[in-house]
Amino acid sequence: MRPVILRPVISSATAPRARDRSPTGPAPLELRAEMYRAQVRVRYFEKEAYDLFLQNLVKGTSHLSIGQEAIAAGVAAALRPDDYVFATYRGHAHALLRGAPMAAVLGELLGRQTGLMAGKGGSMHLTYTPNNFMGSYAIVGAHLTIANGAAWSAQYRGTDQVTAVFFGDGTTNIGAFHEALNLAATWKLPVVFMCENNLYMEYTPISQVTAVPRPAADRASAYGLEPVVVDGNDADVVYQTTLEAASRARAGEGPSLVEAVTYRHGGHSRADPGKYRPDSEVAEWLAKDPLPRYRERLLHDGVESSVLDRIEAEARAEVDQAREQAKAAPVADPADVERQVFADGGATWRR
Amino acid sequence: MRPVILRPVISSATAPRARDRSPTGPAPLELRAEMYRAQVRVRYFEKEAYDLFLQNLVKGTSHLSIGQEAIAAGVAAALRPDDYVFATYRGHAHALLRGAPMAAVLGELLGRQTGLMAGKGGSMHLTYTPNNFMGSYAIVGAHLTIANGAAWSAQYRGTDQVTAVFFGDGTTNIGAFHEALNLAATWKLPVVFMCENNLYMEYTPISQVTAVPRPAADRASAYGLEPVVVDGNDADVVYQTTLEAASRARAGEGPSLVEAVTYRHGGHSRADPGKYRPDSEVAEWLAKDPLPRYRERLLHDGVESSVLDRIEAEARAEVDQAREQAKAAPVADPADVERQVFADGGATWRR
Amino acid sequence: MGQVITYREAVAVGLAQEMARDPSVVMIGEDIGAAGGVFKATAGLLEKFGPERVRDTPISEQAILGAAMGAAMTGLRPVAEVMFADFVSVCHDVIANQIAKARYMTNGQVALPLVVRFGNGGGLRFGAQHSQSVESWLMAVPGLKVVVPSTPADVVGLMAAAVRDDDPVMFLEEKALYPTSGEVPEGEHVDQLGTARVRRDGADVTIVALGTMVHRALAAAEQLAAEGTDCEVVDLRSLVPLDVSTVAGSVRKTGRLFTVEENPRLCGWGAELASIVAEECFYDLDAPIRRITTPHVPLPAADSLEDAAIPSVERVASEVRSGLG
Amino acid sequence: MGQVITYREAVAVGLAQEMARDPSVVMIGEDIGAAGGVFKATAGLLEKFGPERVRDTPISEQAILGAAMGAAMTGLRPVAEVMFADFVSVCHDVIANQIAKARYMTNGQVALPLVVRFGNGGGLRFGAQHSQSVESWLMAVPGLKVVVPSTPADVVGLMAAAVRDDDPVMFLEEKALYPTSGEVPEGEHVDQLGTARVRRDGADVTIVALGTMVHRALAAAEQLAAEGTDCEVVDLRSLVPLDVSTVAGSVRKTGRLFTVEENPRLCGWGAELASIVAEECFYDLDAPIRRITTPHVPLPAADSLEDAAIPSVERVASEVRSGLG
Ligand SMILES: Cc1ncc(C[n+]2csc(CCOP(=O)(O)OP(=O)(O)O)c2C)c(N)n1
Ligand SMILES: Cc1ncc(C[n+]2csc(CCOP(=O)(O)OP(=O)(O)O)c2C)c(N)n1
Ligand SMILES: [Mg+2]
Ligand SMILES: [Mg+2]
Repeated sequence: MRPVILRPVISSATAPRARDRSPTGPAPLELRAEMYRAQVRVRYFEKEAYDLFLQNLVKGTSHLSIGQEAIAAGVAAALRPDDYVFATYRGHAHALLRGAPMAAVLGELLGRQTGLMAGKGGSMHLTYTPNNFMGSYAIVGAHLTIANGAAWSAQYRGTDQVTAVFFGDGTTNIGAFHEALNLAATWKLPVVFMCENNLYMEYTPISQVTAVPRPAADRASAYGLEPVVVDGNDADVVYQTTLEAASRARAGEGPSLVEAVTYRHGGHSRADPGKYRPDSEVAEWLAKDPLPRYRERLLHDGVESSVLDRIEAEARAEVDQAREQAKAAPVADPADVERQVFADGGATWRR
Repeated sequence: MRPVILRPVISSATAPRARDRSPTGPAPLELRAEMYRAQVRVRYFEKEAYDLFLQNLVKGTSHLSIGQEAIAAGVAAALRPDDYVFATYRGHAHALLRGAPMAAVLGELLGRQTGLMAGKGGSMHLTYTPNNFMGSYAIVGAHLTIANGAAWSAQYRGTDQVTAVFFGDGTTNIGAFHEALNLAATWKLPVVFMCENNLYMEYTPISQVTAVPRPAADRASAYGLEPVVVDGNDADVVYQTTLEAASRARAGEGPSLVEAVTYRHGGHSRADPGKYRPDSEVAEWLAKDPLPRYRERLLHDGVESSVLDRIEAEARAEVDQAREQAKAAPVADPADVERQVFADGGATWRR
Repeated sequence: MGQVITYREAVAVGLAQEMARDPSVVMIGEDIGAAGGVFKATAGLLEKFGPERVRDTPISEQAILGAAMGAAMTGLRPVAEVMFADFVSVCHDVIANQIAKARYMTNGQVALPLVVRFGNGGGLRFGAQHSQSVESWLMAVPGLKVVVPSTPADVVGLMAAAVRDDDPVMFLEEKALYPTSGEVPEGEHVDQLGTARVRRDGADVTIVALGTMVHRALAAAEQLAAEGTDCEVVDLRSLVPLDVSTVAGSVRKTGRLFTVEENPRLCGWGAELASIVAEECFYDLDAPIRRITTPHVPLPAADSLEDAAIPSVERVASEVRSGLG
Repeated sequence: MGQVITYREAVAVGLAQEMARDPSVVMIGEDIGAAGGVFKATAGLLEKFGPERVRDTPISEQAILGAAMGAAMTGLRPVAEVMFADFVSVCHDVIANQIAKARYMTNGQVALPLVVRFGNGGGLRFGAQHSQSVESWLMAVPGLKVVVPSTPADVVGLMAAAVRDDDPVMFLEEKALYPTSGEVPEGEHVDQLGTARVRRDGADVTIVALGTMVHRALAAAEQLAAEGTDCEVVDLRSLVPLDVSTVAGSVRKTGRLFTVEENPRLCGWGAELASIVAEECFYDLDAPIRRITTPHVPLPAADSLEDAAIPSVERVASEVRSGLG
């Protein structure tokens, strides 16, 4: 195979570009290598975040997606730069793959002035509007309705932008999910609802609290949608599924609801060792780790190992550099507390 | 046929009694005559309420169910006296058929001291706990979750009481519906969710705002339930369906979701002439009016017309008497404004 | 010389003015289009601006508010209707946790130029779940602007200001005022958010009121004038921004403050204003500040009860009288 | 002589005491059972009382609160958990429109003996959607009782009182206090709702605080004592019922009132209390009442920002100092 041409690492351009994609066919090898890069970058970043937490440098909470990277990579690769993306508190991956600068994301976790939102949002609220990464939301379900709004706006403005929105299996049981899906389907909004089904809400297995076995797919027909369940640990499958859903959305055919089954290797949040899960289940899913699996496949499909090694080394270097930048940055500026409540930049509520 | 023995009219006993029912078979003729009585009582009551509104004696809003009486009658006949019932603002029928004294219901509409809640609730909040009529609720959807609570309580206390909850087609699109159905199905709560599908939310046809053609039934599978659609203008069918659903619930087999299709003859509420509906549609449904239809059927099945005439006369007399009582009652007592906020009977929030 | 129209009509006039000017203004809500709104306040707008701009929705307030938020974040200026203000509770999360906080949390990355319209307040005998005055609930949430017009002219002018504002504005239309009428200015009319208006000059007492209560305060002031008490009546118009300087200016003159609130007693805007004035005009006050409010109860339905609960002209007058005495 | 336990442990102790006594007490919430609660405040209760009485739910707060309400109406005494208090917004309707109003609307036909537990307040760097102090939102709703304990003993005693109360009690557990410890009385402990506690006697100044802020007010009082200012610190403990007489008694003695609130500024309980005192103790006050609050902003996440936003010991001390000067 011809060597994959790698793009510069730290830039918003690291989100794989639309022109790399054919509308329906499988991803070209170059793009798949970029999907590998995406997964590696997220994995290294999340491990770094965990280490920094152990050093007590991450002050608030954080929710890692180690084990779930394939979904993030597949969706990111399938979207266009002008599409909108909405994520949850478990959103580091999605922010990074939408081009949010890594040092700024880490800086936000560390409460630094250089943080993506100058420290005002924190790990759960990463937002990077330069690339239409429209935010991470920490109240389960709400952002599905907000994602609809971006899609409505695109529909009204007559663009063919698509909105992708990530959420967990546990989110399928809250009212906002239902309201969002019904409105999106009724109005044929261009939304890809991407359920990251990692089998657990916080500590409770989703199967214990859900009336149907497939929390998202078994709800699809309630909105006139097709049930779609895919292997969330396979970036190629996620990519392909998203691409199809997005192109249907662009064509005015309305939303899709995709259930991508995956697993988080760690606990729900920083404080959680995840001990409520049977060892055998954890072992089974560790064996399905998307990263080594994808690496193997790329090698098999003809990517040279040196290319993948280089991707890993670059990701390592990127994370190291981001960490050092973030750690060196000044803490968030208390003067910011009373800034940006209102559009005039301030917080003044009286005259 | 043998003459139907009629019970006294104005008493909580007018709710048809459990012992009149066989657990699965069709309703005996005596009970069916009582279902006719139920429909007539509601119809006459609602017409009276409308007349009083035209005389400007009903001060607030009110939502009539003229045309929808068969659902109320069928469900009421299928329930046991110790079952729980929850209704909406369109709940006069359900309150009456659960034995709320008619003069007190009218008194409540007229804002009298003798009103069912001494004037504090109004038309939209009828409640009669002596017979486990647990209230009428005016925020769309909320009471489905509350009905679950009564069912949970029965389940915990180990009684086999069933909870029936009425709601409209429009209610199937709000978040609380989804949350309630999922919890009820997951916990196998003894609830009969009875959707009175009258084809419209307030003024908008349900089909314009719903992703599926059957607003309730097409959602059933999202909770692992069977889709059930019945003719809501046929009391016998509603009775039979409710009886089955209730007996499954009593047996610990969980909730049912029933969509009973019907039509309101008038507008959504007192202020609404209902002009947004095509004349042909209204005509079609007026032809399906449950009352004459049921009367015909009973005559055909052997009830003598004198019996039905008498039922009508008694209902007429009951309504006339209730009206006179209500009109003669003193207006609600302003001293009640600061009563019954708290369990000590008062409204004191300070020491 | 303007036209005399109803408060109800003024809503559509204000919206039409802005929609004609700016195609990014879109409307969303239950029954707002074909039906012209449950309160008929949006009558004619569907016909004028078409179904793409006046969108009827399912009964799903979270979806409505979420859609408005997402649209505002991506270039539109949505005007969402919540119908009865009481329903703010079913979409409180979208309003209080999302819309109010997004600009702040993102350090200004997103703007939320949207308006939420509510049918606010009592007087219609609709009972506890359809009669609430929720302005103080909204005032308590940092990040929201809160407006309550009391006249048709203010409806038009403040609506225009709200639509043009780059922050989320909660626009509370007083249900009891829909049938009232008044003159509106000729031509385009744009008012300013955060400005109170002195509706009646007076030397002895300051009465601050909002929405429906402004008219009762004015009527009470007439009664009191006949008895020799000269009341200044301030129409607050906006809770955020709050025009403290107009109120404080009046109190410095009169030395006495009464607030008239339709909302239940605890933690209302009256408490906020009284606390501010008690602190900042401490040495100007000649008597304790009195808050005249609905008692801290849910609103009852019957007319005789609702009338007893909400401050009446008589109660305002008598409280002022006894506060002076 | 009691045992020393954490505030976190006190929650389970209080609940266990009541559940052992009364089989109609049941618990409902997300992850409260097998996981022992997201804050580990309900650890051990599932094991003690079984899955019928400690029920894990789906993520659906409306369903949780609705279930609690329906159960309370039909003979149980449910204790529902909302987890982070910010999530009150997703079930605001059930709490504010249903639970709070049902007794009133039915003229006493139904009773709502239920408790809603919330993890309240900031200090954990959780950002704007997981750090709010919502006690004033709840206080603004007629029909709710609102309790905020500041010590492990109060957690146990007020929890018992809340569970036994026949009205809906909003029980706000301060997240920042979970790891703090203190002594709890031996044996059954039942406190009384609606009673404030003077935590420190003083002659010069009254400082009224709630929850986490009580400890900061006490620390500030120590600093001020060293400077010769003798502060009385009142722990309000309950917002509804509100113990006005204890506060007013203290103010009549000191002539000066400061309130310390973690919630954002506008329409907080401090405004309510200040208004009451400004009216009822008008002639006792020697200086303006000062409210020390978080500014009217969403809470930021970073530690340096959150610490700057929420009243600190230093800020309380310096505001009291400047308020005296
Ligand atoms: C409305 C609401 N309820 C509860 C929570 C607390 N909470 C945060 S994450 C979470 C679990 C969500 O599970 P899921 O949707 O499967 O997402 P995952 O964390 O597994 O990615 C819960 C219950 C919340 N944030 N919002
Ligand atoms: C949360 C909420 N949103 C809106 C309303 C206003 N509203 C009252 S009745 C109604 C229509 C309900 O339609 P449906 O459920 O079909 O019941 P129907 O009135 O037809 O019996 C609406 C929108 C409300 N009461 N509550
Ligand atoms: Mg999950
Ligand atoms: Mg309907």
